[in-house]
This record gives sequence, structure tokens and C-alpha cells, in this order.
Amino acid sequence: MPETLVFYLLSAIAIGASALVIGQRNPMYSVLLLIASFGALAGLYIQLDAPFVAVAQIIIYAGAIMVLFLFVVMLLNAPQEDAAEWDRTHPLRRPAIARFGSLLALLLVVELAWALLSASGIDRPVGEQAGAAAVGSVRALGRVLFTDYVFAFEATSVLILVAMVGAVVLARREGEAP
Amino acid sequence: MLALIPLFPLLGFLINASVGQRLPKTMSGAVASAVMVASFVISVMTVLELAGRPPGARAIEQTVYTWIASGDFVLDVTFRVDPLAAVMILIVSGIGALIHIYSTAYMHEESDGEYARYFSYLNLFAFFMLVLVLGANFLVLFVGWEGVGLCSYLLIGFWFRKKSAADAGKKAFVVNRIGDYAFVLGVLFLFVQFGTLDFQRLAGMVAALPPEEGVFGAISITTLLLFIGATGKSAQIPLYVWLPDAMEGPTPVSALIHAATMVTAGVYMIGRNAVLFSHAPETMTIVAVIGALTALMAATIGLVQNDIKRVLAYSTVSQLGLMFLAMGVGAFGAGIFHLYTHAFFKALLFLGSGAVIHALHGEQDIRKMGGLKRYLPITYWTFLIGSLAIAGVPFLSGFFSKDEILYETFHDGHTMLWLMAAITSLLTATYMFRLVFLTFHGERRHETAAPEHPEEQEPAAVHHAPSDAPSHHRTIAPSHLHDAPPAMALVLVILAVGSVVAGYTGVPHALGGHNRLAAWLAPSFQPPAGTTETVAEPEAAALELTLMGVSSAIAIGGILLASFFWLRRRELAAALARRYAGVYTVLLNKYYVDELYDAAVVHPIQRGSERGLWRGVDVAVVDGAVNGTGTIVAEGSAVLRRLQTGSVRAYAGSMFIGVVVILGYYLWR
Amino acid sequence: MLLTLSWVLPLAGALLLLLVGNADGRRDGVIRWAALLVSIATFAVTLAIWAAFDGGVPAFQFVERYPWIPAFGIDYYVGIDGVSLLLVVLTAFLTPIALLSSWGSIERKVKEFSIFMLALEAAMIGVFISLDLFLFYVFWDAMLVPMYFLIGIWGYDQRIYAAIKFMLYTMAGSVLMLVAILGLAYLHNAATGSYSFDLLRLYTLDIDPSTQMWFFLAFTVAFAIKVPLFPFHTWLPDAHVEAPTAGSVILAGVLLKMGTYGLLRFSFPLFPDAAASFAPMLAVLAVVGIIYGALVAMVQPDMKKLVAYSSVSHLGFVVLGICAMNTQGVEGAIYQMLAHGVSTGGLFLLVGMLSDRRHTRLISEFGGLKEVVPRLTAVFMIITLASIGLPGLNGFIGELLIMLGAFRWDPRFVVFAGLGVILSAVYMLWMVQRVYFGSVTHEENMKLPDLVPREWAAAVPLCAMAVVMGVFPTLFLRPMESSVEALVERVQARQNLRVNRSFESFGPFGTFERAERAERPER
Amino acid sequence: MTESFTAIVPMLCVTVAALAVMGAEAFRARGEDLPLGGLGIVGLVGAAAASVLLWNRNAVSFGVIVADNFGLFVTMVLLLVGVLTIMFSSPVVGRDGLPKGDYYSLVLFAIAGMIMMATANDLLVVFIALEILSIAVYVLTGIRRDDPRATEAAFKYFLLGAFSSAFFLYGIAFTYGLSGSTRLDRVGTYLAAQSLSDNPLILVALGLLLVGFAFKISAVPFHMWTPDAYEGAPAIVTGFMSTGVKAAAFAAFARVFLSAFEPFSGDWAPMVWLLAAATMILGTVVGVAQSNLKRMLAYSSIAHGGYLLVGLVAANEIGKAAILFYLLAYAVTNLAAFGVIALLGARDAANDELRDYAGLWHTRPALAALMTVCLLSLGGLPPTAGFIGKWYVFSAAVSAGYYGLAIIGVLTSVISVFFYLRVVVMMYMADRPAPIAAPAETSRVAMAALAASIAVIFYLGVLPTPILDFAAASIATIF
Amino acid sequence: MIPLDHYLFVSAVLFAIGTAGIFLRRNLITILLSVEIMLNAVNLSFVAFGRQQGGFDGQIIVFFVMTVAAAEAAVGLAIVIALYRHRESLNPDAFTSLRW
Repeated sequence: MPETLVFYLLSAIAIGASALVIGQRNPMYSVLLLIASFGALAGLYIQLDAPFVAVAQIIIYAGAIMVLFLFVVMLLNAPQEDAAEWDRTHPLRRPAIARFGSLLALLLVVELAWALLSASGIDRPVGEQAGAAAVGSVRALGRVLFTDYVFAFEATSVLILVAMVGAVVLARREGEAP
Repeated sequence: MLALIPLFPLLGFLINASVGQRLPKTMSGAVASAVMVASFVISVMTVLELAGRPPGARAIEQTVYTWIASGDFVLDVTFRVDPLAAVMILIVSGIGALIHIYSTAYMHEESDGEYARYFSYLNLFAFFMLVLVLGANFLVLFVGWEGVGLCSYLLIGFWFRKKSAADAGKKAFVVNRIGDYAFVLGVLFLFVQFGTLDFQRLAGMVAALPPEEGVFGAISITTLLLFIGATGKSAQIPLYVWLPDAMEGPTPVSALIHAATMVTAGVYMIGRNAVLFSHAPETMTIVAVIGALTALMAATIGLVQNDIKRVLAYSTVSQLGLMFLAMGVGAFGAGIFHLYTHAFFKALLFLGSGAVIHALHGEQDIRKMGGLKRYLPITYWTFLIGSLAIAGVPFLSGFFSKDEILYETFHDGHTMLWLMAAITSLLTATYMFRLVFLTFHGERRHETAAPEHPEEQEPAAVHHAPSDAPSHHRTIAPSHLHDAPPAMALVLVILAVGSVVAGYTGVPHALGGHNRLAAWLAPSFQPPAGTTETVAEPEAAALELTLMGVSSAIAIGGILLASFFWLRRRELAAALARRYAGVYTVLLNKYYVDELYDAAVVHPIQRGSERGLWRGVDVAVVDGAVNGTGTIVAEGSAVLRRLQTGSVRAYAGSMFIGVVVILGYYLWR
Repeated sequence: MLLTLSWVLPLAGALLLLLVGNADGRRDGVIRWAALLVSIATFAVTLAIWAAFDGGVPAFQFVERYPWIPAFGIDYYVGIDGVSLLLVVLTAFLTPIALLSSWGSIERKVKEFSIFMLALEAAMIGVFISLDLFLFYVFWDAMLVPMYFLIGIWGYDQRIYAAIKFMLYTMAGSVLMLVAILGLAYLHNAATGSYSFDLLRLYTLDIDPSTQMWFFLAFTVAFAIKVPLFPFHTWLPDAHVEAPTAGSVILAGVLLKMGTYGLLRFSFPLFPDAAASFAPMLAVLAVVGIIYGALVAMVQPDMKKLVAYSSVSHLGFVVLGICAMNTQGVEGAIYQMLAHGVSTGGLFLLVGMLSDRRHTRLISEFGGLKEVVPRLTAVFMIITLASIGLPGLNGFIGELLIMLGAFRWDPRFVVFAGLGVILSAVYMLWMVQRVYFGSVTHEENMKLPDLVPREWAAAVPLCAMAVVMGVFPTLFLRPMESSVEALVERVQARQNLRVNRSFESFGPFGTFERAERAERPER
Repeated sequence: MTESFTAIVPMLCVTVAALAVMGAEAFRARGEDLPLGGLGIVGLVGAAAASVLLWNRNAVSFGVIVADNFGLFVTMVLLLVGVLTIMFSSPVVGRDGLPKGDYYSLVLFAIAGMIMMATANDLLVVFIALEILSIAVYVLTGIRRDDPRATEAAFKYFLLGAFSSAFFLYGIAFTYGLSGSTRLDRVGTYLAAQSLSDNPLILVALGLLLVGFAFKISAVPFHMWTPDAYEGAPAIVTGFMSTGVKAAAFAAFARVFLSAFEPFSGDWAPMVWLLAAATMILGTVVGVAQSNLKRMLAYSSIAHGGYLLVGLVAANEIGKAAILFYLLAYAVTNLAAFGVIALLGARDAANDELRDYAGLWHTRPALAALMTVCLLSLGGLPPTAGFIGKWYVFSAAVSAGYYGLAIIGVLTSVISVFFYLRVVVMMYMADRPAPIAAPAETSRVAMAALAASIAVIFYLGVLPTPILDFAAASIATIF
Repeated sequence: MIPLDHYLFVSAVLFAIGTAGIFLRRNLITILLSVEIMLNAVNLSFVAFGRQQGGFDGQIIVFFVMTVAAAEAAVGLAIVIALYRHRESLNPDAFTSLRW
């Protein structure tokens, strides 16, 4: 079953890369690893007959957003995560919080897994109901996007506008003319 | 008409209380005395009217207005004069008027304002006392009852600058309150049982019931409660302690309130409810025993006291005991008779002592007196008459009344009580003549001139406005001992006459009299329906005569005893005191009853309240709980706010816990 | 309209004063007079109500009713009966006196003070006239605010603590009552399909006894705090002591009565079954409070605190009378409320006068004042005597009736309650003695001025009232009679069993009572 | 579905106003001072007019925006919040040197987002609206870049907001996965059919959505950002977000949980019960220890979220209407309180510590009095709006049988009175006259807004009937 | 064909990794990346669900989510820059002047 194999491979890459993103201290590597993870996800999207999303994932996420991150990392000359100097200031801020957070994350996984395992009707293979061709059609997708989701689309434009204004307002240097 | 009797003194009170400050002394004194005289005149007219009626119909009633009306509890302010009340109003208004007159002279040293205040209190007292005796039901009686207590309080503490006076006033009020508490309970109980508080209706209803025998039933409890009230007002065991202290008041006050009138209210009350008490034999026994005990005990204390007024005070307690004894053995007539004669001679004695004190510029210690006979002849002779009367020397008033009590007690079968009463009589004669001898006989022992009224002399650290000083600190040369001024002398003489003749209203059948007083009073002690004449029992005459002889002997013996110890062999008395130092000290300290009360009641309550209840319970526990709640919230707040560390990751952690818990909750179910 | 006028008038006065510019205190005099006149006018209105009141009818009179929040059956619904009539009059009577008393002692922010006083008056009257539970609660809570400010701004050293404690403690109780009120409305909805806060309609509600218990507790705790019933009383000494004189007068004179009024108007008639089972417990608390308050009062070094604790004791009587739930008990309770308002209000007034003169309230700072201020002493004496229940003065009537009523219910309580009468004499007279008698012990007391005319104007009505109430109590008892009897009947209709039971438990005492009752129906 | 655009007119008006403000700002001459606030108010008023016209019309646009009465009521509240915020801002913007055009446009965008959220009938739209308003508010929080605390506040708010958004989105994902749609009506239909089966994914979806909403209304334990963000943000922004965001979030919360997830109320009600109780208790208890007024009001606002949750738990007619009424009362009151704080601030001193208010009565009696009224209303004392609001909410709880919640509610409101009173104590009873260095004269616009707020507070407190009826009518149309 | 729950498992694990990242890392930028991981995890769920449901809804939603992610990233990074200007630090725990 190559399909299964591919799935597991991509999944492993996605999960592994993500784990490494949070597993090491240099933000530059984190960003790069995350791009890898996103790439693997894009592969999964393709496997799910969603080529449009896969492309968007590559372009928007890996391309635009991650570049933005990289840009900021370099702009700030982001140092290695500073070691424990802040950790000693307050007991609640010790590495304990990291362990505690990881434990909670583990619990969350367990809970979600448990929910998924006990849920009915989701263990069937995806894509049984609908034809792949129909799903993959970008044209059809565009039609839906501009009919059913037209309001959301417009709203998103407002969102972007707001984010733009906000980013400008916040990142502008002190004393700069508005 | 009836209402006028108390209203006149009230009028006097209002005048003196409102504008008295601005009146000259003569005016306020005159007003006060005049209203009393007016009241007396009306009383006499009333009594005469009453006397004109047949014995069965001797009651005049007047309802002034409805005082309280609440559901079935409707209470009118009703005055009623019946033979008993008639005697009382005569005593109150009569002796009251005399004492007012006496006071005009006695209190002359006071400033205008104080003078008016004094007379306003005195008038107010007369008002309440008259209300007390005229009241036709328990509550009107109680108004007077409490009112006279108030006036007693005010008058005892008249010289308010002196702490002991203020203390004594308060003590009197509080002790009376204790009695009143029981009294009110009794009254409530009566109302709950009978639905009325009118004396006559009550008597009628009670008469229909059989006397309670053997069981301590409702009536017994009620009457006992009432009696406790009476012990407070009339200074009986265990509530007598206030009366000796009450001597801090001006002497005329002692005479009027603490000898002649107010303190007899308890006796009067029992007499007023004779029918009720008769239905509670157990109570009656208790009354008699308490009376006898009080009489004896007070007499023993009186024997060793050195303060002239205190001796008289204990004597009063003792005599009141005798009256209660009479009441307790069912000799209501005898009790009232003694009340009536006692009013004369005890008032006389007090006023006489007042004259002595007045003359000695406030000296009250008999050890510092002596030989006054020469300087104060009127006082001496009147005082002597009073003493003879109270000692029970034959054919003075005290003889008849006391004798009747002794006889009735013996006749009723209470030999033991009789014995106690007899000893009391002996002691009475002894201490009275001890007083007479020490005060008026022998050599003069007082040297120094004391302030005019040391009764109101203030303790140290006095800051007087200069304007106040002169009247209080005037010194008089010791040689200028003067006898009572005219107003006082007049009153003394009148009372002396009264002390001699008052007894003749009740000459017993045994002596060929008709005991008119007893006959007059009889209807008051019977239920309203069946009015029967009391018939003398001839066969008892012999016994009565014997007893009379005995008591006469006792009286004479007592006087002789006194003359032996304090006139002739004074050192013997001192030796005796030394010999029995223990007994002497106990007696001198009044059996330590005050101390006992202090230690057993007053102190624990005060300490317990301060340390236990207030600081312990109230502040620490009750308020502590309240403030503790606040503290817990505040502390909780202080702790919980620390969770807000400022670390965004901790915040995220908190949210994450929330997520995990919520999901966990849903999955777990 | 009169009834509405009685609370709107002071409120309008307060609002008008709000508009007066008085930044620099220039118009203090005008404002004082204006406030006084408004309060006197209010008093006149209440007197008119009293005059027009028909005492023979148990029903509510001067009823006004307009829909307010119709969706929930909330109306502006006011009316008075014999129970509330005199309390309204008392409120209006005491307010001018309190205002007068403040003329000497309140020197800053007179305008605000007057505003708060008038607002307080409006709210207090509102409490007594509301027949809609919601309206009642609004007034009940609204009253806290001006009082809070009065204590907090113009009080003594610990004023802030006292003010906050007063407010929170009272609120803590009353919010529970709010829940119970909502519950009642909900029950009404469940029973009839519509919400209602109409007291009279809620009276008719048939509530399950166990539910009643909770509701009764919620209501009663709120009222018990206000009364204050032992052991909910500790806010009172603080509030009384720290409040300015006018505040203390109102606090003691009127506010405490709201608690007992609430018991009478709400707790007992709304939840008769629960009341039946809780009454003995309440009575025990009341009796404990009587004795406890008296004992603690006795040892207070501070005059105001002493009077405050004496209130605990006196109000215990009121609660006892209410628990007795018979004509005498309830009439006595109401009477005692009025009497206590006059006498304790008066005591605070007079203590305030002393403390204005000397700026201390410690008994030990005084002594021998009779010499210096004889008139003040005389007035103080009269009020003291009224307070300790001397016959012929106001306190006696109430106590007597309460004791009678309670005696008919269960004599054991009276036996203990009576001790309070003794103790009240002890602590009051002891205070009088230490303050006024003896010789002047402090140099600075030598020059204290006696009563000034303004103080006379405040004190004389109180003394006169004390005497009038003591001598002519029927003036006050008559108007309340039929209402009280109706109330008692309503409550007792379900409590007959209780009366009999309690008497059986008391051995020989019961027999007479029942026999008497049987042959002589209550008038 | 009706292809009508009418339902979006209110938010369109606001958006257009925002764009106009941006445009005006961009094209203004240097140094020219344009009445941008006025422009914004025009837009808001236009939106209000549109809302009034839409009343009772139940207009639907694009199938995802429903201008039902419920939404319109909240819209009106939001518009009121907007108007008041802009009025209060007028003296603040100049004083603190805020970028005027950006500031007003962000406020207006945020309001547009809020309106969208309140009227959205689609989870995706809710999410987008949530993001619009969130991002606008994050930025507003940190708009004073010269103030490190403001930036810190913005950062905390943002980070936790993003974190919670992810959960919310995950919840949407599950909802969508199960029901095949994000439209609330379809979700509701699906869930109604599922109500008996015990599908854990539904519960997971429920829980995750709950988390998202709980964060926005700062329910315990998702409240941690609130005090920090409120304290760090400029006072007027705090006022804005403590009212507007909460109102919008509650509207959406109520809409989602009371319509779509109504069949599962047996599942979410106990959880919301717990959240409500914890929120009320923690909000009030921790508020006691605060010494910074803004922080204190932050905790108070947390507690108020708890009271609103009570209305949600009750989930009956009264409860729903109570939420609406409470939102209005709370919005006006809280905004006015923050308005006062904002007016008393200075550029270089926030003057928001409790001790800064000592003796305010003597220096600024009018502001002190207004503040007092606000605090009393927050404390729920009659005759103010807050009292009626609390009464309404608790009667909802009682009528639904939640006596315990009602008791917790009333008791915590007593505790909350304690800390409100501390401010009053400071203003009126503290001895020391205030050293506060506020501008001597206050902007007339802001004072007018304050006066109006106070009038509304009293109006709602004394004559609440019209608004109560209005609120009751609002919920009748949808649920 | 891969069963749906496989995708969902992957999505769940990724989501959890994202959440864990917030606690593990003390670098603001990495923390922002963690949020991005979470959003992506959700996206995977959307697409998977959408695939199962048929239709384009899932994909379209993912499209919107990406936009939102971009917007958030922009604002977030702007805030990070502003923060860095004040403190010269990217450690989240350095910013605790607002607390208690």
C-alpha cells in the first residue's frame, strides 16, 4: 500500500519536524523546520485530493508567512533563547512550567485520541462518499468560495486590512511621522 | 375627686420642676407644702365621706381614662379608695405634708435651684405614692410602685456630688428592680390566669377558688413572685440591703420614704391582696418566716451600728419584718396597724435624728454625740417618745400594734415565729435606747465643727465653681448648738403626739377597746361579695393579756438592758464587744451580706461581662467570626492574586488546564 | 397620593439641594434650613396620613398602585396599615430632630450631608410603605447608600471600617433575601402562571413547609442582621459609635426597626409554618440578646457603645414579642419599636451633644456633669428612664405588652427576658451616675455650656414624646389594633397547634390559660 | 436563502466609517486636525438607524448574517459602546499622542467585527469576526508604543488570544466534521438528531468551542490575560474592550450554545455552571486585594462575566433576556467608569492607582460623584442599572432552579461591593487631598458622554420596563 | 485509502505539539511558530473532514484560516518587534511588569 506508506511518511515528517521546531533553541532552525513540516502537510493535502490547499499551503504559509518570520528573526538578530537567567526569579516560572505544559499536552493527546477511538463512523477511509474529480476542481472551488463564502471572503479582506493597519501602527518606530 | 389627691402633688412637682429654679426658696417650699396640705385635706374629706357609708359599701372608685388597650388586655387608670387605701392616703398625705414642712427648714442651706429640685422630687414622690395606694389595679399600683422607687433613687442621690450617695441611689433602684422583675412576672401571671388585674375583681375570682393546699400551685407561685417584689420595695431578706445605704439621702427623705411610706408599700400590697395571699398558705408561711427572720436579723445589726440613721434604718427593716410577719400569719389588720403606728414614730425618730444632725452640722456618728439632752430639749423629748413607742412601752402606739402582731402570731400557732418576734422586740427596745442614751445622755463627745452637710461633702479632687462654695462650707462654732428651728420643732411635736395617740384607734378588745381600726379595715381584706364583721374572740382575751404582759416586760427589759450597758456601765459594752469580737464584727459588718452579694453576684457579672462576654465572646468570637470572614476573603485574595505571576506561559498553562479539565470531564462521564 | 408624597418629598428636597451651588460653604445656613423645612413638611404629611388613617380597618390604606415592570408583576404598590403607619410617622419625626442635632456638629460639606439625610429618609419611608417585595427590596438596599456615606464621611475615627462593615454585613443578609424574594415570585409563577411580587398575593401562596423553611431563613437572616439579633449584632456597635450623631439617631431610631418590621411584615406571615417551627429558636436568640446585650452594655467604656449594645437588648424584646405572635406580643413589639426609636434616638442625640462639647465619648472622661449642665442632665435622665422602661414613660408599655404576649406564649422566655429589665437599669443608671453624678473630675468639663435653644428644640419633642407615649399609649395602640389582629390571625391560623403544645409542655401553667381562652375569646 | 444585503447594513456603515476615517487621515494635510471622531460617530449613528429599521425584520444576508432582534439588540449595545468610547476618547487621543486616524479606524473596525460576531450565523464567520475584533483590540491595547506596559499587555493578550483561537478553531473543525457545515442552523439540525447518541466528538467540539468563548469573556480559568491586558491598555481602550468584546463574545456564545447546541444543554450547562461559579468567586475575591483601579475593575469585569454566565446557564426565556439587559447595563456602567479613569489620567501618569483617588471629592466633585454612581451600579445597588441587571440574572437562575448559583452570585456581589467601596472610601473619606495632576478642565464632549451614561444608568435602574420588554422581545424571535 | 481517523490522529498530535511548544520554548518567535503549528493541525482536520464530507467547505475554510494565520502572524510579529524595542529580549518571561 504505497498510499499508506506515503501517508505515514508524510505524517512522520510533519510530526517530527514540528517536534523539532519546539525542540531546539535557535529560532532560525525552528522556522526552517516548520517550513519542512508545512511541506509534509501539503503532501497530505494532496493525498486528500485538495491540491488547491496544498499549493496555497506552500505559497502562503511556507512562502509568505514563514518568510515574514525569517525576516523578523533576522531583523531582531534573534539570539539563542537566553538560558535560565529568568527562570530563577519565581518558582512558578521555573522549567517546571515546561514540564507541566508538556504533561498537559500529553494529556490532551490522550484525551483526543480517546475521543477519536471511541467515536463512531470516522474509521472509514476518507473520500468514500464523493468523487475525487469533483472535489479537486479548483473552478468549482472558486465558485463555492464566491457564492457561499462570499461574505466570509469580504470579511477576511477587512481582517487583512485591520492586520495591516495594526502591524503598521505597532511596528512603526517611535517618533516616526504617522 | 379622687384623682385630685395625687394630682395636687403632681402639680407641685410640675411647678417646681419647671420654674422652681427661678423661684425663691420660700416660694418653692410653700408651693410644695401647700399642695401636700391640699392633698391631705381632700384625703380627709374623702375618708370622711367613706366613713359615712355602711361598711359594705365603703369604696369610692374613679376611672380617669383607659391607659392601655391591646386586645383583651384593657387597662384603665382607676383610683379606688377603700378602708385600707383610706388609711394609707391619710398617712401618705398627712405625714408627707408634715415632712414637707419640716424640710423647708431642714433643707434651707441649699441653693434655690437645688431646693426647688428637692421639693419637686418630694412632690413627685408623694404623687407616685398616692397613685400606688389609690390604684385599683395592679398596673396602676405598679406605676406608683416604680415611681416611688424612682423618687427614692433621685432623693437618695440628691447630693449627687457625693459618690456614696449616687451609689446608694443606684443600688436602691437596682435592688428594687430585681424585686419588680418578680413582681411584674407575678402580675403577668395573674393576668394570664384571671384575665383581669383589678384588685376587687381578682379578689372575687380568687375567692371562688379553694385555697391551695399541699401543692405549690399557680396562685402560690404568683403570690410568691409578688412577695419577692414586696421584699425589694419593703427591704426584706434577701433584698433589704439597699435601705441602710439609702440613708445617704437627706434625712427628711429617710423619714418619709424610707420609714413612713414607700417601704411599707410591700406590706400594703399584700394587705391589698389579702384574699389572694390567703389562698396560698405556702406563700403565707414564707412571708411570715421571711418577715420574722428579717426582723430578727436587722435588729441584731441595729444593735451595734454607730451611725444614728443606720440604726434607725435597720430598725425600719426590722419593723417591716414584723409587719410581714403579721401579714404572713394572716393578721392583715395587725400588719396595717403596725404600719400606721410605725409611720408616726419612725418618721418622728428620723426627723429627730435629722434635728440632731442638723444641730451637729452633719455629724451622724453616735459615738461622737452624747449629752445633747441639754442642748436640744425638744428634740430629746420627742425622740424619747418615739423611742418609747417603738420599744413597745405600754400605752404608746407601738405597744398596741406590735402587741397585736405578737398575739396574732402566737395565736396562729407559730410559736417559733412568736419567739423570734419577741426577741426582736427586746432588741428593738435595747438598740433604740442605746441610741437615746448614747446620743442624748452622758457627756458631750463631739468637738469639731463639721461642714453643714457633710452628707454632701465631696471627696478629694473637687473642683468647685467658686460661686457654689459658701453655703456648703460654712462652719459654726460648737457652742452654738441650737435646737430644731420652729418648722422642724412643730413637726416633731405633732408627730410625737401622733406616736402617742395613734395606737388608740386599735385598742384591742382585751383591753376593753374595740379595735376600731381592724373593723374599719376588715372589708378590704375580704372578697367583695361576702363582707362579714370580724367578731372578737372573747376566750382569747386571757391569752392576749398574758402576752401583752410578756411583751411589756420585754420592752421594759430591753430599755433597762440598754441603760445598763450604755448609760451606766458603758465600759461593759465595750468589753462585751471585745469578748465576742467575732460576733461583734459580723454584726457591725451586717453579716457581710453586701460583701457576699458583691462577691457572688455583682463582681462575677461585671467581670464575666467585661472579660468573658465583651472581650471574650463579643469581640473575639462573634465579631471575630464576622471580621474573620472578611479576613479569609482578603487572605484568599492575597493568595489567589499570586497566581497571576505575570508570566504569559503560566497564563497559558492555566488555560490549558481548563481545556484539559473540560475535555476530560466530557470524556470521563 | 399622600403616601407617595411622603417619600417623594424628601427625595425631591435632596435633588433640589443637589442643584444648589455651595462650593465654598456659603449657603450652609440656607441649606440647613431648607433640609429642615423639607423634613418637617414630610412630618406634616405623615401626620396628615395618621389623621386620615382609619384604625378600625385591618386592610391597607392609602394604597397606590401603578404597574412598574409588568412583565414580572412588579408594581409600584404602596400602602400602609396599622403596623407601618406609626413607623412612617416615627421616621418623619426623627429626621428633623436628627437634622437639628447636626447643626452644631456637621461643619463641612453641609449640602451633601443634608442631601444624604433626606435621601435616607425617603428610602426609609419607602421601606415601610412598600407592598411590593421588589419595591421593598429596592428601598431596603437603597437606604444603605446614604447611610454608608453618612457614617463614612462624617463619622469618627474608625468611620471607614464601620461604614464598610455596616454596608457589607447588611448587604450580605439582604442579598440572600433577594434570592428568596425571587424564589417566591417563581413559586407564584409556578402556582398561577404569572410572576408577582405583590405581598398580599404572596400571602395567599401555599408553600411547601420545607421550602418555607429555607425562605424563612433567608428573609429572617436579613432581618436579624438589621435588628440586630444576637449573634448578628456586631456591626451595630461599630456603626453606632462611629456614625455622626444624626446618623446614630436615625440608625437606632429607624433603621433597626426595619429588621423587626420585616419579620412582622414578611417572615412570619409569608411563611407561617416555618415561623412556627423557628419562633422558639428566634425567641431564644432574642432572649440571649436581651441579656447578653445588657451585660455587654454594662461594661462599655464608651457611651455610644453602651447605648448601642442596649439597643441589642431592647430589640431582643421586640423580636420576642413578634415570636409570641399574639395581639399583645405584636402590639407590644411595634410599640417598643416606636418607644425605642424615641428613647434610644434621644440617647444618641444627647450623647452626641456631650461628644460635640468634649470630643470624646468615654465615660471616664466625664463625671459630675450635673453640676455643670443641669438641664442636659435632666433631659438625659428623662430619656434614660424612658429607656429603662419606667412606667409612665414610653418604654414600659412596649415591654409590658411584649412580656404579656410572650408570657401567654411561653412563660419561660419571659422569666429570662425580664432579667434584661433589671440589667437595663443597672447599666443605664451606672452610666448616668458616672457621667453626671459625683463631682467634676476633669478640669475641661467645668466650662461646658448647657443646652442651647437649638438643642432644646431637638430634645424637647423627644422628651414630650416619651411622656405622651407613656401616659397615653392608646393613641398609638388604637390605630394598629385591627391590623395587628388581622396579622396575628393570619399567622396563627396555621399555628394553633403550636400554642396548645407549648402550654402543655409547661405543666400547671397551661391549664389556666386554656381555660381562660376557651371561655373568653380575645377581643 | 434570501439574497438580501440589508442585514449587513449596520456593520457596513461602521466599516465604511472606518475606511473613511482611514482615508481622511491618509489624505489630510499635515497638521490639519480633522474631526475623525465625529466621522466615526456619524457612521455609528447611521448603523444605529439601520438597526432600528431592521428591527423585527429578521433579515438574513448571505445566509451567514442574521439581523434578528437578538443580534440587533446587541448591535445597538455595541454601537452605544462605540459612541461612548469615541466621545471619551476625544480628550484622550490628543493628550496621549495616539495616532488619531489609526486609533479611530481600529475602534470602528473592532465594532464592525463585534457586530459581525453578534449577528453571525456561521461558525466560520464567527471566527473571522472574532479575529477582526481581536486583532483590532490587540493593536488598540498596545497603541501607546512608548509605554512598555501597554506593549506587554498587547503581547499577552495577543498570545493568549491566538492560543485560544486555535482551540476555538479546532472546535469548529470538529463541529464541521460531524455536521458537515459551519452554519449554525444546520449544525443545530444535525445535533438535534444526535442528541441521544453519545458521540464523544460532539462533546470535544462543545468543549473546545466553550474554551474559545470562555477566553473572550474571560471566564475562569481562561481569565488570566484580563487583568494584565486591562491594566496595561490605555484606560479608554480597557473600557472599550471590557464592554464591547464581552458583549460581542457573549452574543455569539449565547447564539451558538442556545441555538445550535441547545440539544446538548444538559451537557454544557453543568460545565458553564462551574465556570460561572468559579468566575464569580475568583473575580470578586481577587479583586479585593487590588490596588490599581484598572486592575480592580478588570477583576470586577471578570466577575461580571460570571453573572452573565449565570443567565446563560439558566437558559430560559428570562435568562436570555437577562443576558441582553445585563450586557447593556454593564456596558454603559463599566464604560463610564473607565471613562472617568481615562479623564483623570495624564500623558505621563495614568493616575489609576487607588491612592491617586484620595480626596477626589474635594478636587473634582462631579467626577467623584459620577464615578460613585458607576461603582454602585457595578455593585448592584438600587436604583441603578446594575441592580436591575443583577436582579434579572438572578431571577433567571432562580426560575431555572439554580438557587446555588444565585446564592453564590449574590454573595460574591457583596464581596465586590467591598472593593467598589474602597474606591468610594478613597474618593470621599480619605483625609489626604489628592495630588492628582489631571487636566483642570475636562472635555465637554467627554463630560456629556459621562452625563449621558449616568442618565442611562438611572433610567435603567428606575424605569427598566421598556428595555426589559425590548430585551424580552429580542430573544423571542430567534430561540 | 487512509481512514479518516488517521488524519485526525496526526492532526491531534500536531496540535498537542503546538500547545507544548508554548510551554517549552522561551523565545517569542518560536512560541508564535507553535501557534502556527496548532492552526496547521486544525487545517489538516478541516481538510480531512472536508474530504470525508465531500464538497469544498473544508478546503475553503482552510483558505480562510490561512488568511487569519497570516494576519495574526503579521500583528504578532509587529508586537514582538515593539516588545523587543522596549526590552531587547524575546523571552516571554521577561515581560512580567504586569502581574498580581
